[in-house]
Amino acid sequence: MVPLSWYIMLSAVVFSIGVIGFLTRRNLIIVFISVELMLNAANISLVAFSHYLQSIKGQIMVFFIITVAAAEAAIGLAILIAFYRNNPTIKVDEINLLKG
Amino acid sequence: MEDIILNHLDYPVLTWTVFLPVIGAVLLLFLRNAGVIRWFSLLITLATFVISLPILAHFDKSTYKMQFAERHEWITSWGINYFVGIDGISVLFIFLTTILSILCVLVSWKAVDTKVKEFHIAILTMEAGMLGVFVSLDFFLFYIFWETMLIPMFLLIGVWGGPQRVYAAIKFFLYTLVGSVLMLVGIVVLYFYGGRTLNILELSALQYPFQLQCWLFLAFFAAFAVKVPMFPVHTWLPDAHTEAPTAGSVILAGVLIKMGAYGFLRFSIPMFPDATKFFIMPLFVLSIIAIIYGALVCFAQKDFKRLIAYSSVSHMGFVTLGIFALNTQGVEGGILQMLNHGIITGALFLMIGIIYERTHTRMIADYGGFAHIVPWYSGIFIVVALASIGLPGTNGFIGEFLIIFGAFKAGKILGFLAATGIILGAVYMLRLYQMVFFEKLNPNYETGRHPVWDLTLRETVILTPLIVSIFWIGIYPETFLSYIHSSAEHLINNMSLNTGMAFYK
Amino acid sequence: MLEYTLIPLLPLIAFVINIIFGRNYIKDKAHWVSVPAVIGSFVLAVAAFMDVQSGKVININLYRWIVSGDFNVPIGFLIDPLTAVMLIVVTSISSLIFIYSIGYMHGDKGYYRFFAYLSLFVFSMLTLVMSNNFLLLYFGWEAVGLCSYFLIGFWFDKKSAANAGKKAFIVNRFGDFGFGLGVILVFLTFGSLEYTKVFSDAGSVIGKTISIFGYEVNTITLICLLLFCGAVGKSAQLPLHVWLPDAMEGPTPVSALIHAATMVTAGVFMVARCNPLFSLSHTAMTTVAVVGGVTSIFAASIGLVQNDIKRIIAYSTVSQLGYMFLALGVGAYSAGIFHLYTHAYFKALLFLGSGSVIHALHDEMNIQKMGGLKKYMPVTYWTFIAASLSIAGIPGLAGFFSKDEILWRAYAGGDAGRWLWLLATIAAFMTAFYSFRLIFLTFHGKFRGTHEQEHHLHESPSVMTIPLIFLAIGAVASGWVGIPPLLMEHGDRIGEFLAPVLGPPKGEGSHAEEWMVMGLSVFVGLAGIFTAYIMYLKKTELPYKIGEKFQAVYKLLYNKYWIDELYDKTIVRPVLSVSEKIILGFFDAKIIEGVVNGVPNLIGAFSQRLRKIQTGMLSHYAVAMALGVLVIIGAVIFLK
Amino acid sequence: MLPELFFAYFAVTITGLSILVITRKNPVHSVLWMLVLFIHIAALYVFLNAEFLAAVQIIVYAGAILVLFLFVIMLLNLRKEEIEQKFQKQWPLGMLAGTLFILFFVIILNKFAVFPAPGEYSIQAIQGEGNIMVIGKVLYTEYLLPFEIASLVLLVAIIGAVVLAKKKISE
Repeated sequence: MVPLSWYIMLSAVVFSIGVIGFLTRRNLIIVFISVELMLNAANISLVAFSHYLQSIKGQIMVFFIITVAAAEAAIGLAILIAFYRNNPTIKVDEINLLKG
Repeated sequence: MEDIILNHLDYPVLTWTVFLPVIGAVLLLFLRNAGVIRWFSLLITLATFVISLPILAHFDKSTYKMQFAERHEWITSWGINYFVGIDGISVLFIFLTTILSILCVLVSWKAVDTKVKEFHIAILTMEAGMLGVFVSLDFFLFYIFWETMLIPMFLLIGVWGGPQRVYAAIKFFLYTLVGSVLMLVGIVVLYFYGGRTLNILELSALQYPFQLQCWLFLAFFAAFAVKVPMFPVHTWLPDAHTEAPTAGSVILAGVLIKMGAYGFLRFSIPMFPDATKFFIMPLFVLSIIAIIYGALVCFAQKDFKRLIAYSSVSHMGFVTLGIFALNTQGVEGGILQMLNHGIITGALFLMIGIIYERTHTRMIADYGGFAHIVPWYSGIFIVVALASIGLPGTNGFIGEFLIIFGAFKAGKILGFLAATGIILGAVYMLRLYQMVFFEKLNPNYETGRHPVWDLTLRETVILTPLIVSIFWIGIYPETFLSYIHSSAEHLINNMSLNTGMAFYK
Repeated sequence: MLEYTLIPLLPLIAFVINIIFGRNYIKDKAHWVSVPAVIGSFVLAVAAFMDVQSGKVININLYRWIVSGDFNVPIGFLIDPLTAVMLIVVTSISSLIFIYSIGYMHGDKGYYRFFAYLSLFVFSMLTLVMSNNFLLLYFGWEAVGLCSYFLIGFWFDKKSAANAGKKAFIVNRFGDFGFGLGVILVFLTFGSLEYTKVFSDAGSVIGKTISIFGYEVNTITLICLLLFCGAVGKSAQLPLHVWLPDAMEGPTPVSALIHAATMVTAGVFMVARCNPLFSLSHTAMTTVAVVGGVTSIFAASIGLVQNDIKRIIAYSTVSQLGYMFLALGVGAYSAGIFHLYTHAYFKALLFLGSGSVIHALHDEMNIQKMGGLKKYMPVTYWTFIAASLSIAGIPGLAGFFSKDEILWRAYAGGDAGRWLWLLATIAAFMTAFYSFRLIFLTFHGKFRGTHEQEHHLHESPSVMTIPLIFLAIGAVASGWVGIPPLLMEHGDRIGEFLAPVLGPPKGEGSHAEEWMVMGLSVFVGLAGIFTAYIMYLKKTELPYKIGEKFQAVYKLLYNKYWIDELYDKTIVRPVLSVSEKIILGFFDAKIIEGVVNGVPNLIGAFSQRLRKIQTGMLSHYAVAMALGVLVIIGAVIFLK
Repeated sequence: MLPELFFAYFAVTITGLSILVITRKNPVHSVLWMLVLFIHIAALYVFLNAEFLAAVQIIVYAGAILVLFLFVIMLLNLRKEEIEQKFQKQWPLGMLAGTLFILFFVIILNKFAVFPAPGEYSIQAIQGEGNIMVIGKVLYTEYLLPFEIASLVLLVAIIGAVVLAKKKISE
């Protein structure tokens, strides 16, 4: 039987990879993808919990996370497009309109 | 319950006196025409004065206990209740406030023509705030009123003031706010140390350890010293005065400044006797510096109002000296001098306002030889000027003499230095009087192009009560001193009881 | 009881009526209000004098003035022989001067104001004289100073007059500063301010000392010195005399009333009133005597060379006041008061005489530009002669008796007294000299003024000359009240009258010495007149020759020993510059404003730097967030 | 022994794929690798008998979100200028943060092995009733409100996306 901690370990690894992607990549699309990755890592651990703790709540939480992820992706990309229309770059370090 | 005498009049006199102006202010919102607003505001201030009259009649002079007390539950969970009452120390200031408010409304009849409604609302809330501070016996209530006073004053200076009004208003506001925030910390500490109660009487009955007393004294000192204004923190006063409109200056000089000294009498001395004794020497030094420094600066002033503002720094130096002399003469002299200063400086600012309406300038150099064209005005001005330098027969003398007497008893050198204040006072006041009223008539008023007319009926009505009270206190001060005796006595007794400063008695 | 309180009250009522209704209603009929009031007081004063002479001493308290703890002071009147004498002096001279000023001030646009202030002055002087405690005395003291401020600065459109008024008030304030502290010290030592209590237990306090700035000082001496400090200010003695000569800016009746007869004598009255205290402290007595003596010779010397008619008389007043203080200092209180009594008459006469001269010459003050007025103004001339003879101390006239009495008391008052007696005799010589220099230059010789003035010359109207005559009678007759026992049995009736209050005259000496002193003083008087006669009528070029020879001395005297300039440089200038530059310029503006405006700027600068951290780069924020999360997790893990 | 083998395979592939996803230079490649990753995750869900979720994962994630990403990438036709330098200038900081994360998770797992008490839905019960039935029952009773809010979130997302991405015709 595969112990629960392994699953948690897996989701932690995937999550960290997501974080690394999120922090290091220049291309905004990849950053969005890393965010999706992080969310999926969370889903994995939730499902694992739901399975091992014999409670359905985990799966319902995953269900909600997916809806939020979808919404987030849609909005994120819409912003990206709107932004792209003004100045044609999606490299993270050139987008600094908010400079104080 | 501790020593308070509940209000036995048929109506809650103190609550009405404090909150009538507030009701007035609210009603003002619905009025539109400026004339109606002015008359209505005058009616409200008169009504407040009339309502507070029974206090004088039924005031029991023999006891130091709080009278006309009212006590209702307010925020029970924190032990806060609506607790008001007055004793010998605060009773006179009720009337000073009400009278000065009436005069302010009268003096700004023609002076203020922009935003009249807001002006009168500010005046009325101001009056309510000041009355509230004098009557409240619960720290929470006290602090609310203490802060509500600031906003209307800030508006009065900021909106209807002179050219640099915003700077002056902000400076005034920040100075007082910083002080009162420290006081708030003190109140909170008292609240927890005094067993979850904010009742001033209970808290002053308690004994606090010396260390705590010192810190609390300093916290309260910060708030009151700014208000008085004592020496190092006084620079807001001249700016606030020069920029404030006449009514603002009168209230600021007449009543607002008394809050600080009143605070010392109500909180610092009864609650922190050992700390007061410990800090007594620096307080003396600050008061003496205030007296001499304030007077010296007046020599070099070019602006009429600034000079009077610095003169009130010097006068208030006398008051604090009297209060901290901690003997009956000093304290009674201090309290009486607070009243006198309210009357004298109130009158001076009213007169400056009156002449400003005509000449639209506050620079002394633009004046000269006014005795020729406005004899009545110069007559009344010399009376008030002499009262300000403490000529015997006027109220200034009684206050100043008692204070110098008390200071002399407290320390020979103190009395000596304080007495120099009399000479300096005479010098700057007479210099001012000469530059404005004597010598040749200023050329630009000769041609009549710039008409300067003598006192109108309205202005005489404004000044008469003040002139009458100047001579009344000067010739027969007992009417006013009798109110103060028992409370001052009580203050000194429990001060010497706690700290064994018997020799000061 | 009422008739005594009415004495000061009448002038007060007159003042109130005049000042309120004067401008629009009474205008130039103000004298109908003031003169009757002051004459009323005079009548009541005479009545009070009669009561006192019949042995009654009146001490009534009207009401409690200030009550604060154990300090309580009544408003009350004490009429005893000393007060009675002063009442007579004040009210009689005021009445004459009031009548005189009807003529003198005729046509002046501030006519009602003048009479109002005069009545206020009489009220304050009477309260000062009649008060039965130190605080009411202090009240009268300052009120009198106030009236002199108003009256000196009466023609306030003249800058010099306004300045003189201000100067008088402020210099008086210096004196009142010491006086006030003295009053407080009296209460602290005796527990009450009422004369009766203070003087009765004065003896019990002799030994007590008080620590001032660290070292012990005898209480009584300190009290007396502080009180004397007030007297110096009020009676224009040496250090604080500068205001009196400038006070001549005021109208002449004012100079006559205030700066000759009444106000300046307040100091003498106060020291006489407190004689029980003064006599207990030897040092105080000697200070009084020395200050008096030195001032008399100092002022007399300045009087020698002045050219302004009123200033000469002013310096003569200061000098005569020095005499009075000399008398008080050597313990001869009644002699001092006697001299005050006689001096009031002839000095008022001198002033009013010079007033009518100025009136005739249309405000010409410089005696060098006068001369030969004898034939135009006979009444003024003869009354002037009477007064000058009296002041010079010619036997038979008032001045002789009172001044000789002082000289004798000084001589008899121990060796210190002798030195002062010498000073006083020289001063007497100078007094005679300048009085007659004044007469010869103004009334004799030929007229040196402008032609236009000449044909305007006329004798003053009768309303002015009648008071002159009355005063002349007073100047001559007032001396007969105090004839020394040497010449006539109990001739010194005023001495006996004042004895119960002021005590018997001290100092003794043989009759021979008394004759010697009297002879010497007469000789000195005549010598003074003679030298003045020689220098100013016979050889008129003599004064210029002496002037050239003693150039330095002349300049020193003429510029009043440069005391005014000295005060100006050492006190007035530095104080003004201190307040201007150091306090306002540096301290207030730099330090306090610096701090007050400095703090917000500091905060502003700090926040500028803080802004830079917001780079706008998403990645920075992201990393910051991540690190934040890490720190939190780390904290949870490791600190648990 | 079989389940361990399965899990090992899944663990390795998922980690590998996620590394591939974030390291590809060309966004299209990373999206495609993302697709493969989602499929494996779905399989893992099935293995953890959350069949409904596996289906949802495939349909929503793989089907909708990735397609959306592809659309955006095509729309912005990024391929050509995206070739050069793909890491940000302070990427070491990011790497450090990532590794620290892993480190912390390891520590946490060892330190806190406390898990809440098992719920009442045993695995057999879920298999008995069917995963979807169970989810439906619980979703529409206990979690009805969050369900409605989720629908609201989606609504907002739709409108937001449309508004944001619409071409500006006004100016």
